[in-house]
Amino acid sequence: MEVGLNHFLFVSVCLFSLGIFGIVTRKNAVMVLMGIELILNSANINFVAFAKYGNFGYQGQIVALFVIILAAAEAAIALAIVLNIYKTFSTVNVDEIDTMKD
Amino acid sequence: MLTDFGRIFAFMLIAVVFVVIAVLAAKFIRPSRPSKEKLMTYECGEDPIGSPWVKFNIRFYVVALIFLIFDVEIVLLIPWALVYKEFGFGGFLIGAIFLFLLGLGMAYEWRKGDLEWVKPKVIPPVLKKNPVTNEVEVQA
Amino acid sequence: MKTAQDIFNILKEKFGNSVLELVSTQPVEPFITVNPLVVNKICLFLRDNEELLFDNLMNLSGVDDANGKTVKAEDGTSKVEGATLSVYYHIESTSLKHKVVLKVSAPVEKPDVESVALIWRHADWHEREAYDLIGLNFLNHPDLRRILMPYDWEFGHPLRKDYKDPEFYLGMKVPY
Amino acid sequence: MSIEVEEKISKLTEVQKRGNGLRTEHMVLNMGPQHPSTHGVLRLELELEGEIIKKVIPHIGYLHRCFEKHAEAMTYPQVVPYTDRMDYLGAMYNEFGYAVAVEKLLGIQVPERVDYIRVIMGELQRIASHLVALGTYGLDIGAFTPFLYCFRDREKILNLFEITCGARLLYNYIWVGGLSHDIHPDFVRLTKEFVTYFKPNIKELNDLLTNNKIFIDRTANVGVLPKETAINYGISGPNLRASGFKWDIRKDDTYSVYNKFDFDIPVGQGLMGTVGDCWDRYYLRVQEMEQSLRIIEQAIDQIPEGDVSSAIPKRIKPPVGQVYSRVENPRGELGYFIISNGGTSPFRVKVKGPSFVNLGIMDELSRGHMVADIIAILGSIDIVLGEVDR
Amino acid sequence: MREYFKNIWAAVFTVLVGMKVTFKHLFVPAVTIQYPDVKPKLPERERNRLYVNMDDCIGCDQCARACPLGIINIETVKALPTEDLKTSQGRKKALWVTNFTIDFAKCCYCQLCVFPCPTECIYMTDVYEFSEYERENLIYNFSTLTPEEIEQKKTNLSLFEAEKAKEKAAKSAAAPAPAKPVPPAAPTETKKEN
Amino acid sequence: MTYDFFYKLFGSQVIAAIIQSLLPLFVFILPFALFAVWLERKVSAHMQDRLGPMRVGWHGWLQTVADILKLIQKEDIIATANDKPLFNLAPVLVFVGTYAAFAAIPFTSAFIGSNLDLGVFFIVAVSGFVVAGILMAGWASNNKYSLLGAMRSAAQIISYEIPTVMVIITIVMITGTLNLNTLSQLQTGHFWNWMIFGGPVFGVSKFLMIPFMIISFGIIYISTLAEVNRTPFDIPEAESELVSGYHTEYSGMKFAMFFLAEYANMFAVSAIVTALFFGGYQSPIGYIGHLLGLPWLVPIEQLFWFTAKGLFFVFVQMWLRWTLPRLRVDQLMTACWKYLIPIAFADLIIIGLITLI
Amino acid sequence: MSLYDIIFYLFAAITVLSAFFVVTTRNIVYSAYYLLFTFFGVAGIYVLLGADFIAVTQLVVYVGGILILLLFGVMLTNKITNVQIKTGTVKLAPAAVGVALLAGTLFAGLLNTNWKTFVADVPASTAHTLGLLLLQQYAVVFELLGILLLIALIGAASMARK
Amino acid sequence: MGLLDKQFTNDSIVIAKVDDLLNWARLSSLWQVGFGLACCAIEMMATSASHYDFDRFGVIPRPSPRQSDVIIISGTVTLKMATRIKRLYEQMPDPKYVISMGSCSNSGGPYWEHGYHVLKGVDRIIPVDVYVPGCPPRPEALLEGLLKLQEKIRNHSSRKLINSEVKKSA
Ligand code: SF4
Ligand code: SF4
Ligand code: SF4
Repeated sequence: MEVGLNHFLFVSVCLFSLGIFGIVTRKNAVMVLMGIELILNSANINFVAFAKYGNFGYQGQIVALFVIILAAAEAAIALAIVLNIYKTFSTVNVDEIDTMKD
Repeated sequence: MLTDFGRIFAFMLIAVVFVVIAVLAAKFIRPSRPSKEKLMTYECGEDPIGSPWVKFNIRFYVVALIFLIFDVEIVLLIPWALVYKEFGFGGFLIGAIFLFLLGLGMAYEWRKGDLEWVKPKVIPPVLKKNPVTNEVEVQA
Repeated sequence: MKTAQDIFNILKEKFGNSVLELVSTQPVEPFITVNPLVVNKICLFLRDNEELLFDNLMNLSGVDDANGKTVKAEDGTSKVEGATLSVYYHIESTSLKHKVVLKVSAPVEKPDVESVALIWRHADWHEREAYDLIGLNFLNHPDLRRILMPYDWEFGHPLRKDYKDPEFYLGMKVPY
Repeated sequence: MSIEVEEKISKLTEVQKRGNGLRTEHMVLNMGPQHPSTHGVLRLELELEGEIIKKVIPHIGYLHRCFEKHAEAMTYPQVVPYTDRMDYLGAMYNEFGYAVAVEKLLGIQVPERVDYIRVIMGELQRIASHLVALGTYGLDIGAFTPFLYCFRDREKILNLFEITCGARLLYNYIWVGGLSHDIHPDFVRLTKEFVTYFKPNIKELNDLLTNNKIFIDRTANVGVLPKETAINYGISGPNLRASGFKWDIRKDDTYSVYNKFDFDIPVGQGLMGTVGDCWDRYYLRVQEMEQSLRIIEQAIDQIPEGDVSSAIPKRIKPPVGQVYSRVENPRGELGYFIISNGGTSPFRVKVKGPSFVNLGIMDELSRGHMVADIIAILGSIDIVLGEVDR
Repeated sequence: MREYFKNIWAAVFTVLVGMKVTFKHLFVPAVTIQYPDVKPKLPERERNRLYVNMDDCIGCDQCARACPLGIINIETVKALPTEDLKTSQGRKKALWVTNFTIDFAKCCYCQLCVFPCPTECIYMTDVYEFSEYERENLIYNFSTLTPEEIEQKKTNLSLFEAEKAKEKAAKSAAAPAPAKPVPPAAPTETKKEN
Repeated sequence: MTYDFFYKLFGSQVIAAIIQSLLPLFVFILPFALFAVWLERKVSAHMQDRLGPMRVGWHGWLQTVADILKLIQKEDIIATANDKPLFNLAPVLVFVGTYAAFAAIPFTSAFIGSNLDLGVFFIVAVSGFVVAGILMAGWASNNKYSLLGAMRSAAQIISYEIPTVMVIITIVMITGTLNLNTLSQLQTGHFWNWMIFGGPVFGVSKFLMIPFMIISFGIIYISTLAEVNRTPFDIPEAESELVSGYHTEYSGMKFAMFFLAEYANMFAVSAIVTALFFGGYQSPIGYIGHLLGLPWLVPIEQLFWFTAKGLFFVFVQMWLRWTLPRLRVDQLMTACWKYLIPIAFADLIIIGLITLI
Repeated sequence: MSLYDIIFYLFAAITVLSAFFVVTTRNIVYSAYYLLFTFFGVAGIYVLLGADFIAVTQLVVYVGGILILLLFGVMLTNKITNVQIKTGTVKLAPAAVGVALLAGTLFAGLLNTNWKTFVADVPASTAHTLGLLLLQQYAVVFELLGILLLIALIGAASMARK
Repeated sequence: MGLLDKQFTNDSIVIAKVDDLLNWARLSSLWQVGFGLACCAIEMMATSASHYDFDRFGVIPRPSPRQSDVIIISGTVTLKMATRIKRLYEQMPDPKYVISMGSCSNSGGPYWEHGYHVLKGVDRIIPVDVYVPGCPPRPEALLEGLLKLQEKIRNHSSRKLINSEVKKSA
């Protein structure tokens, strides 16, 4: 089969679902972050794929660029938060933090 | 462009193959006589005490963090640097403002001391208290 | 600048019976023998007294005097009695430029000597060494462990005159 | 509070701290016994918090060669080879100190010529020893080349020793009451050549290492040792002088013929940082080499004529008694405490090694520094493990 | 601010000065001695492997006693009066040195054994190339006598002594115990006087 | 172009690409690494009044061959506490990161692995693999020295990447291209057309530019030095502290791979500096090939010049290494964040202004 | 199948498989390193989509930046006594079912949508074009990003410092 | 199971040549564990310094035993140190060699009789290939020991070894 838009979207969907899966099943906050990165990547694939196959010129790519940059900012902040959590609760397991709050 | 990247991919493949072949080829020659002592972690000939993972410096993390932000800013600057001349001074200004913001962040970090690695917290050796009078001794 | 006699007099006045005698019959160096259980007080005095200011401990050496007399017990076995271990303190004052030698002796069965490790800090290691090699026991020493010999050495104190080499240590043959 | 209680408390806290070493959050890192920069077989147990040092526990004894036991088993002349092997970088000086001590015990006076030669040899040895100290210090800081330059120059000194007594490192040259050989006929000429050869090399070393900005950054203000602490810890030699205390046994408790020479005692001035920091200790050695050259220059021209072995007693049998005698070895105050029971071999010899004492300050000096500074500090106090452990 | 630029300047300048020094040395001829190809002459007082000139050795055991390590092991057998042994200086030798071993795996090359020798037959040479694959090979025996000869000497001596004893016994009715041969000195038994 | 040549020869893109990518490895990197190690030992030896390897081959030129052959025979120890998969993967990753960079380096106008438009940027990107690989090695070794070394190494490489990229941006601002080949072509002609002398423009701006270009060059040279962990920035491998850093636990062939990558990296960064500032493969004095009318000679000359320039900078790296002591880790970070980056920053703005003139 | 297709499948496989391992492997360091391959695969896919600048950016930012940060984060936030760092998982089965449903729905939507596709030519270089876009249409966004990054920098650093 | 583990009984010329090549590589690139014990270590350092230059023989010190081929026991081995030396030696990858430098490591040297804390010869804990006598050995003597070791490696070959053993038993 000639590789086309659908193929890329397919990959993107896979990444997306795996990302969701990771976020849902993992307790470790850093792992949750990794899941988020997967999802962002899947979204990005979509943007770039539509940039190629859709009729939007380079808009898709530039949005993807922005997303990458936002992802970086997000990762920085999120990890800083995780670190802070770790410092206060000395764990990064999300459910444990839940119980520790009260 | 695709071929260009294809070739890079070929380079990477070759690198992987090369390392794998080199390591595997050596397998045909090298001896293998493991023993318990040999497989112990090296620590200057001593028994390793504790795990290496006890605690490590948060500075590494902060550096990586600042680096990440700078890195993406640089990524954004590259397309700008390629084309700003076509827009004359206005184009330069856009980048300059961006750079200014970058500098601002940098200055902030500098002020806050985030650019410092851990500074040695030197406790200069002082004399122990005098066991009788509890005073720090002063000597002639 | 004070002679040993002056210092002896000062000490005798201050500490009375704890300061035993001034031995100056031997060639070269006279020394003052003192009680091992007050030596730390004497040393502190020596260090801090305005007239003496002995700020530098030059050397601290433990000695196995090997002066025991073999005494035959009734049941035929012989026993060494009266043996002592000694510690010599060589002290000087860097400002007043005088020196003195102190000596303490303790019986070999119970070789207790007060530590001076907190008065001159490097006495810490010297005392550990004396403990390690001679077997002197320094009371109130901050950290009296073996220093030169392995921590798990259990064959005694090698600088004693009656020390015997063990045959094996950790499976390694010791004598040649 | 009485002394006893106070001391007990301090003992308790100390012991507890050590006992807990393994259980704290701190990382315990071993440096040595096989480690490129512990200058032999020293083991430092570092307790780290991140990269900051909380505590340094030196473990010594990996080179304990039972000198004192041997001394008790040997006759007085036979001890000399063993003194060499204590501080193998300053072997000449160890013999010197031993000879001075036994002569004091015997109450004999050696001929002038012997004293002059001893002083020249001793000062040459001091230069050689300082060269190793400086070179390895450079190596510790990461500069390899100065190390080799220093060894190259040291080789010249070893050649001088070799023509005199035939050995390069452990000489058995200075005997009780004299010397084993007279100096070689070429010795005076070669020594003068060496002095002229060596002077420019000190400048080169300064260019390459001493004044290098990186080197200064690594060493200045690191491991500052205040004067009072130094005295209380019994520190001696260059380390004490670098803390600003003018104390040199060659001048302050003079022995041999040192009072006949004109030389300065350099003290640390804190040129690049605080008085008593690593750089001061390093630079003091450079200055001491210059002073040693001065002594050699003065002495080499006035060696009196005479015999070098006339005063050697046939059988050395000192009277009952004890002596403590000390000399200023390249590393500091080297003291011999000899007890004689009238026999042909000493009853007890105890050596106060400068390195042994100087190493004791390690923990105090390095607290709060970084791992890299440990090396700078350890290198700057210049220990020789052979003498630490004896 | 001035400090800042001064730092930069100092760093750049001192680095350049250092580089100048090393660059200069790039063209300084090397001081290396190319050892196996070039072997420099060693000074005459060089102290390396000992050598014993057995022709001169009178077996007096002085050197063994002077050695701090006690690694010189000398065994002797008395020579018969009929055998005329001489050193090169014409000194009379009363003993056959049947065994003269030095363990160079232990020797510390201190030269203490050299000075007391009355005939100057033990001395240090400049031979330093004698590493071995086996440690036993480092124990050198300088005695020139073969085992058979030693056996021979011993029997000769005992015969001679037996004869002498007989003579003595014949001379005086009281028979003294026959003199024992010189006890061999084992290495551990070469006690130093102390 | 070599690629076209192979393409014609084999008629297959894949084979052509593979052969072409093999070329630098066997024609260049391996011989170079062997040569560079030997050179390093020789240079250091002569700086220290010694001779260096002398006994195998003429002046020891076979020394590194022997080293490699020996390393092949060495047992490969994977300690029990090591994380085996990562331990094995780390050298691969490091080598891939290094080798991929060679794809974008223009050796001559006729040979460039991949004439990528984003050349320099790409090289910066793949250095991320090296960092990941080093961290992996340190982690998998489960050894304190390795771990600390890897951490420091990673922190150091990423920190010094910023000044590097900043300088690269200044070059991009002047030339408007990221393509190393184009960059090299731009600097054709004689040496005054090199970027260090303000590039192939003429006028006031050229002379205004020169001092700032020299500063830029200094910055990028220092930071690339740090990126390949050479003295004075060799803290991650500092022998006197960390035994030998992240490869403390590696033995045999895997260690050889790290070694190879290190030396290959040395050349890679020198090549980048050359291409950015010193005219890449361009001859400083014109081509003999052009003079003689032998066009095939030009690429060879170019290769010569490129290698010569690259080797010169490798030599300077060695020279520095055998001259300087090493910094402490905090000083290293200070040097980067407080000195190099602000200066690079100011430099970038000023050069941007100059280009507008 | 053309070479393009093969390479696409290769990269798709790298991406999806490694992503799968990221979320399933129990050793968190392994997860991080699998993420490396995911990022690499995604970069390859970008290249195939003709977005070279995005691809390289992906490498620079993700592999060279975020991944390192993540690794440091992992190493910092785990009281690790052994290399084998396990992280617990929760609600595995329901999550799997839910995610499978989600994925199924998305696929169904995907397959049933008739995308209008225009196949643009693969351009020679995108960086230049992106630059133009950035300075023309997105100049404001560009500056806003600068401000955002500034805030992120300050925020993250001060949070980490605490 | 690598080539060096196998033992060849056939005398093929190829194997012989490869064997020689490998031996050559091993002997010309002996990396040393950077480590010294006592006075002999100073002479060892002098050997690597400019005047004698170990590097001429391809000997460079490696800080980690994992990358070294030869360990030079240079000095007095005390009981406290012996276990560490043994471990260091164990941690070196095969093939590995040991040079015992100086009287002390040969047999306890000056300390053989009264040294209560000295191991009388390092060969009590690890197998020694070459004994270099001297106290300390001159740098040349150490170099000579190294040459002896090279000689030993050159003559060593799994092939030759087997043959000679076969001959012996026959
Ligand atoms: S040189 Fe010294 S150790 Fe050697 S045999 Fe002579 S006296 Fe004994
Ligand atoms: S001292 Fe001289 S003569 Fe006497 S036994 Fe020794 S070598 Fe022979
Ligand atoms: S053999 Fe001699 S020089 Fe070597 S360590 Fe022993 S005593 Fe020192």
